[in-house]
Amino acid sequence: MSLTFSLAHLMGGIILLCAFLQLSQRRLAAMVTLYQLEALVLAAAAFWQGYAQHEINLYLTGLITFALKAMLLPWGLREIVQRFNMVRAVETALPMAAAMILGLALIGIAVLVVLPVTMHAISLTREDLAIALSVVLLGLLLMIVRRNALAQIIGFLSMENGLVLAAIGMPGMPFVAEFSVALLVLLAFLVVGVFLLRIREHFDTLDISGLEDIERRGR
Amino acid sequence: MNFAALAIALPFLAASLLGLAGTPRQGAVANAAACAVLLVLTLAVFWGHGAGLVAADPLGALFGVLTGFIGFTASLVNIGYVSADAARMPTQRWRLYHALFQIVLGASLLGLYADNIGLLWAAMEGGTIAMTLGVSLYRTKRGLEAAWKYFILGGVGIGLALFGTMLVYLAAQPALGAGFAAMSFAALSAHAAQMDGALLTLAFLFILFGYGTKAALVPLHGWLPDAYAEGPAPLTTALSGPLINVALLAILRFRHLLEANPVAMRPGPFLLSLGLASLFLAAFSFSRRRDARRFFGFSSIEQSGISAFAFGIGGPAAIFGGLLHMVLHTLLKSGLFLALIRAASLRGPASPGNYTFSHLRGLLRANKYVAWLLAGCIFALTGLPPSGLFVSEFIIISQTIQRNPYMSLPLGLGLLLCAVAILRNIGPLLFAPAAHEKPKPAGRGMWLVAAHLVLVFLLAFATPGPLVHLLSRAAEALQ
Amino acid sequence: MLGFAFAFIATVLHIVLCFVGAPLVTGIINKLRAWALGRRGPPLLQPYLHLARLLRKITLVPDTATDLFTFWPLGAFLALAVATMLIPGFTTGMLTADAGDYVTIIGLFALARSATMLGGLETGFGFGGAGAAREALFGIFAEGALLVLLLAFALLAQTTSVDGIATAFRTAHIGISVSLGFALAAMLAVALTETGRIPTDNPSGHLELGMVHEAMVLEYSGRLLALLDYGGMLRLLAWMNLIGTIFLPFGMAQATEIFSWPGGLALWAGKLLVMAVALSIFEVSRAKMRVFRVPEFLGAALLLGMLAGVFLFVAARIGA
Amino acid sequence: MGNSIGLMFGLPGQGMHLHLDALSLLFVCILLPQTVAAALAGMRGSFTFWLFVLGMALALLAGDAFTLIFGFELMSAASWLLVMQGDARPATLYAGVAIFSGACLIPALFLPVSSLAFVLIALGAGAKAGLAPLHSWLPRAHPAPPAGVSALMSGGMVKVALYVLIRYAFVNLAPAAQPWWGVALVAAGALSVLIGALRAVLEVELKTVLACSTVEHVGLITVGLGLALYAKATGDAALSGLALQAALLCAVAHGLFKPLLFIGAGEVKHATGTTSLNWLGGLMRGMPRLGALMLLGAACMAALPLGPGFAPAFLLFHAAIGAAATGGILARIGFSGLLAVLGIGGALALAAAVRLIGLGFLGRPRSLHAAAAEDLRRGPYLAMALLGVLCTPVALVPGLILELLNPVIMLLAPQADAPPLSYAPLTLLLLAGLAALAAGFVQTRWGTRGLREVAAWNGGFGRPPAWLPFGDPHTQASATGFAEPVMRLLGKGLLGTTLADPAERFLLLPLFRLQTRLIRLAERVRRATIRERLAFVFAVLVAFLLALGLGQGG
Repeated sequence: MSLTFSLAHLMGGIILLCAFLQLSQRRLAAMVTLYQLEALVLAAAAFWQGYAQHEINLYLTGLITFALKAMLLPWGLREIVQRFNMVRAVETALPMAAAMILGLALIGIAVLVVLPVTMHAISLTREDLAIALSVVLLGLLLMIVRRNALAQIIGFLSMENGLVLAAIGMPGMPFVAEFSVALLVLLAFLVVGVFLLRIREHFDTLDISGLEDIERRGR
Repeated sequence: MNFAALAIALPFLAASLLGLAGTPRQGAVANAAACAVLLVLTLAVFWGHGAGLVAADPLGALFGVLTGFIGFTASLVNIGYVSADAARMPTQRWRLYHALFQIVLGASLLGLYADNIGLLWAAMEGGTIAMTLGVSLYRTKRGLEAAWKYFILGGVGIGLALFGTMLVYLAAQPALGAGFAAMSFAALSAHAAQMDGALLTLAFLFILFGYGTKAALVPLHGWLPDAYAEGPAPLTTALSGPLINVALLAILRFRHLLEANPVAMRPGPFLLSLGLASLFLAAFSFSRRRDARRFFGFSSIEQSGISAFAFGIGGPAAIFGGLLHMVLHTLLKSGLFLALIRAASLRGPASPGNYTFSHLRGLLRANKYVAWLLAGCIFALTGLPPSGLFVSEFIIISQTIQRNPYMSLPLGLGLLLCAVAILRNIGPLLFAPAAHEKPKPAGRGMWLVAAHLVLVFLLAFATPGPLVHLLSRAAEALQ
Repeated sequence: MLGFAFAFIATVLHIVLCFVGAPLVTGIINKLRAWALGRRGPPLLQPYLHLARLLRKITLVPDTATDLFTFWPLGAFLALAVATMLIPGFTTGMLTADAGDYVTIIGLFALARSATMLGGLETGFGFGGAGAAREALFGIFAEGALLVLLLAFALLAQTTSVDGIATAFRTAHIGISVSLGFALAAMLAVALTETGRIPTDNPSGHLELGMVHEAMVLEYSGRLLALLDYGGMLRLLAWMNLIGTIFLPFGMAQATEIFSWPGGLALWAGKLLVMAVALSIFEVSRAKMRVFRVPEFLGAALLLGMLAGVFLFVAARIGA
Repeated sequence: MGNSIGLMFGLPGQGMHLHLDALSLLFVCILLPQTVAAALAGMRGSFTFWLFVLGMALALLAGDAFTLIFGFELMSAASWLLVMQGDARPATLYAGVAIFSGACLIPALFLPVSSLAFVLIALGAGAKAGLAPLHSWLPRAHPAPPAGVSALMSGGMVKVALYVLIRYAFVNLAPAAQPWWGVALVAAGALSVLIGALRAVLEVELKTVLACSTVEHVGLITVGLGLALYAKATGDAALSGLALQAALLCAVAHGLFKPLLFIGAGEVKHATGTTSLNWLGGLMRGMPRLGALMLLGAACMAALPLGPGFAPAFLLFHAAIGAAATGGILARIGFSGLLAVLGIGGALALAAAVRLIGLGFLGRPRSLHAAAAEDLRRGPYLAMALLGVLCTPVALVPGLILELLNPVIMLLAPQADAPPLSYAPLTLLLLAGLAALAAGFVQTRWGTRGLREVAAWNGGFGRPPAWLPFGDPHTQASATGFAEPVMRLLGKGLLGTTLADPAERFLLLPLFRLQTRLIRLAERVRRATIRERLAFVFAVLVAFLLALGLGQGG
């Protein structure tokens, strides 16, 4: 149990670190790389949990995560970055330092909230849950502090990673949830791809300040 | 026979067929036929509610019938809409449109009938994605913008809801152990007292934020007005009511787990604050709206806030009021949008952008039946008698006073402001002097709107005994 | 039975005396005023001659007036006549005592005033309208003051009928109090306004712009003017009676005791004469006010009336 | 007389309950003639009108809170629609006030018997009845719809609101009654009297004048109710009886003459196309029947002796004097102030009535339309005649009517014991008849008969030129001019130079500004970008999480 615990904890820590570092990146390519790393570790975590819990489901989850999130999505995202020529830095809405301080505060909140309420749960779940919540919150924060549509999507995907991390920590959670997660990611990718193309068609940029048309003319 | 599963399967089946073949008009007719069958099936669910993952309880079955009915009426009006608007989009996209129509229905029914919190979540997700695609269907600049908003905000909401769902599952571990049992509503309700209260509270928070996004409670409402305004009207407006209901029912059911758990925090304050925020934001957002569909989007936010408020008050009577309010409002709002579509088509194509109040004003000259029906629907939204909403709002207010008197003040004030803001628009809509125009025929669908209005009236004031029984049983079970 | 008969006779006597004597009172006042100004003045019976002359004249109706033109003087006259019948003169306990509530009397005066105002508006020319507007303005303050005064009387006498007030003031030991002094001052101010005397209006003035009462009756002639003029005389007498009854109730007769009548009658005549003298001296010694000063005058009366009520309370407290 | 009926229609599972007792019967009786009159006056074909009547009837006959609110709000909603069809501008304000009163009443019906419940009832019913300072909608909204509806709104709807006030203040909340309830009502009523009467003198539109006069009469009724409530709480039997008599009789009288006047105003509008007193004049010539009926109504409005309006005013003055005789120095000063206000209000009402008749119906026409007006149509004539005939018993035998009101008074204040009425209109009539006989005798004995029509003397000014058939309209007093002295001395002091109602200036305007500010805030929220919206969600989520964490930690 000790090894299970420490390995899972380590992987969770890496994922959290990736999510946190994404906040500090100005360039999309670096964010995608971090995301890929995050997904890879997540897949590994899923395999490890599957091994530890003897759950065949979790191997499947790990496989899906590896194939879709660690391979297909980053590839697609890089394609988009290339095609739209977005290698340069994206605009941030908040100073980097402030964003990172906020991120730290969020992690603090997540720990503050989760640890007392999971007194009765198994300790593995407990740690995992705190990390997962932190990742979810950091993903949200990333969506808020970046003005670029693609960066928002990366934040969104990072958030999903947090969810999956939580899901694989749940002992014996039926297949439904993981399946849904995969489905969501797949569909999200489709939708996002379509969207980005269309947004490009209409707005010539992926800076979403172009997407604030309705608001300006108070309709 | 498991009619519930059948009723869920049918729309998805129909969606795959409609998505592949047919001209727009054929698609619309086939869509209507599928909806008619669906209505019958949803009725049949009362006699075959299924078991296992898909097991409709009476409340779900009731809202299922509502969904079926609204789908049916919307599909009928949709025929006219498609015929008039067929040239605006390529055939391919009309097929997608009809497929989305069915998927939204199917997802709503799945959310209502599923006795599994995971399936419920999946249904919400499916509904979200279908709606997102629906909103962007016209591919206008604003449509895209609205769809993007829908996608981002809805996606975040869905994510939070999933997190909450997982936490509920975790909280149920001490009582139910691993496996499907810990995800079934029936089992969860039965063992709510033994669940991990603290974790359950945390879970509820995420559930509230997740499904609250779908129910468009302030501050999670950002997607709704634009989505209403920019998509094809029958899909994004008339059919959004059932999806909102699914979300509200989900919140209600999870709320019950908290109430039944001795350790968990009371969910009341969370629901009350979101409900009141919705009410007040809507009240002050009404007055500067130029687009009617956006306007009624805010009205949906308001009504959802009222229901959430009722759930926050708690107690069987208030929940009864909240449920009744949902039933009545869904019927009314869909009727309103059907009338609105017809009203807009009296003045040209019923596509987005043609729903501004300045475009519709002086409707009495175009067609008095349409004008009066539309005005009747709008009026009924305010909850003044003889509107049916009066009854549900009365119940909610009276319960508020008995259980939490100080909350009745902001509730009353919010309702007052909303009602006044809504009423303000009726005058110009009906009587404003418009340019000379020939009266046009009302169109065939108007009796449907009238049927909606009459139903709202009858269900409220002469509520059939079985319905009262059903709702009060459900309210007692979920108090 | 005998009491009733006496009361009946007393009532009839009061009514007849008032109706017959009203022009005489006006004549006396006119004479006194002239004397005070050092003139000879018209004969005492001049008002009778004036009325008789008017009665014999043809009555002219302006072509712009409506059919109700003849109705207003009659209405004003009737209201004033009834008020005169209700206010006791030389005796208390008349048959009309029960109907003679102070509020009713105020109402009757208001009725007369409104009929006159409508008569002024009837022809639709500027003077009538201006007169009516001013009259309406004066009435507003006068009525408030009268009601407030009633409070003071009602508190002292425990009744609101004029007859009752007179009886109470005569029999009970009220004494001379500050509040009654205030009340008297207020009452006099209202009475001067209501009867159209200096300083609020000039009964003998004929400068159109300054007129109030006369402006309203400008278009009337013949028997209609006679009615209006006679009504004015009745009003003056009625007000003198009212003030006399409330503030100088000593020596009033009892209707059921026939032997008290002569004294009552004599004293009544004396009181009227004293009031007439006071009025004429006051009138010649004061100038007419500007129209918009009048409400201030009446507003002061209103406040005096309120003070009377309040002081009454204070006095009662101190006395107790 | 306690008859209840349950209906299978209404609140789910409970239905509605109707209940009839003396009080509801009285108000139904007040409502009935004006409904018939309004129907006769041309409203019988309107569905909304009957809905309006139904709402009022339900509110009066309500046996439970749901029925009461249902009827009340139905009445508001239907009348809102009718107002909007007439004039959309005041409709929104009207709707706001109507819903406000509903929002105050619903809590009040469910709260335990307490002063708070009374305050809410007073606010709700007062707002609907047009009680100051919540009255400023009334002069805007009541004139807007067709005359029949205006009639019913002024004569009936405000009575329904007062009925609710009476029902709760005197019956349902009686155990908790406090003297200050009455004092509060008296204060509000006195304020209404003053403002209503003053504005009635200053307004130019005929229907607005009538609406302002409604505010005044509502004030009179409320003063009566307040005095009765005060007396009931302090245990003064005579005063409570007297004040209740005054209030109820005033309600009866007002329910008869105000619809009459409003229907008449509608006919004026029909015949001349305007209701502005500045464009009317001389209508008595073209419309003698209407003029006579309006004269009757105006006499009632001014509370002149021998009219139906005098007996209630008489009783009210007596009640106010009675109240001033009790209590301490503050009560004394307050109630003598009340008397002054009542007196001034009465005289202002008189001025308003004189102005209405004198400028609208007498004198010369101020426009060709007024000159060419034709007399009453059949339906309105019947309606007005009906109301006029019903006024007669109230005017001439008020004692009898008070006898009929006795069961209601017993219901409201069981210990009430009013002294007999000392106002005897029949005696006055007899005396007036005698005086008239005498005058007639003098006239026939010594006078000259006959009238001769001549050009008006007009202080010696010349005749108008031929192209002005009725002379120059500007040479006669206008409605504004007639009101000018009052305006100068009272209007400016109380209403300010703009003549805006103080309630609008101090109550509505700040509220409106606040609303605008909040709307701007809401628009700012709505204009938020996607990021900002996410940030809202995020912030609230974090706040809730923190609340949760701290709550569970503590």
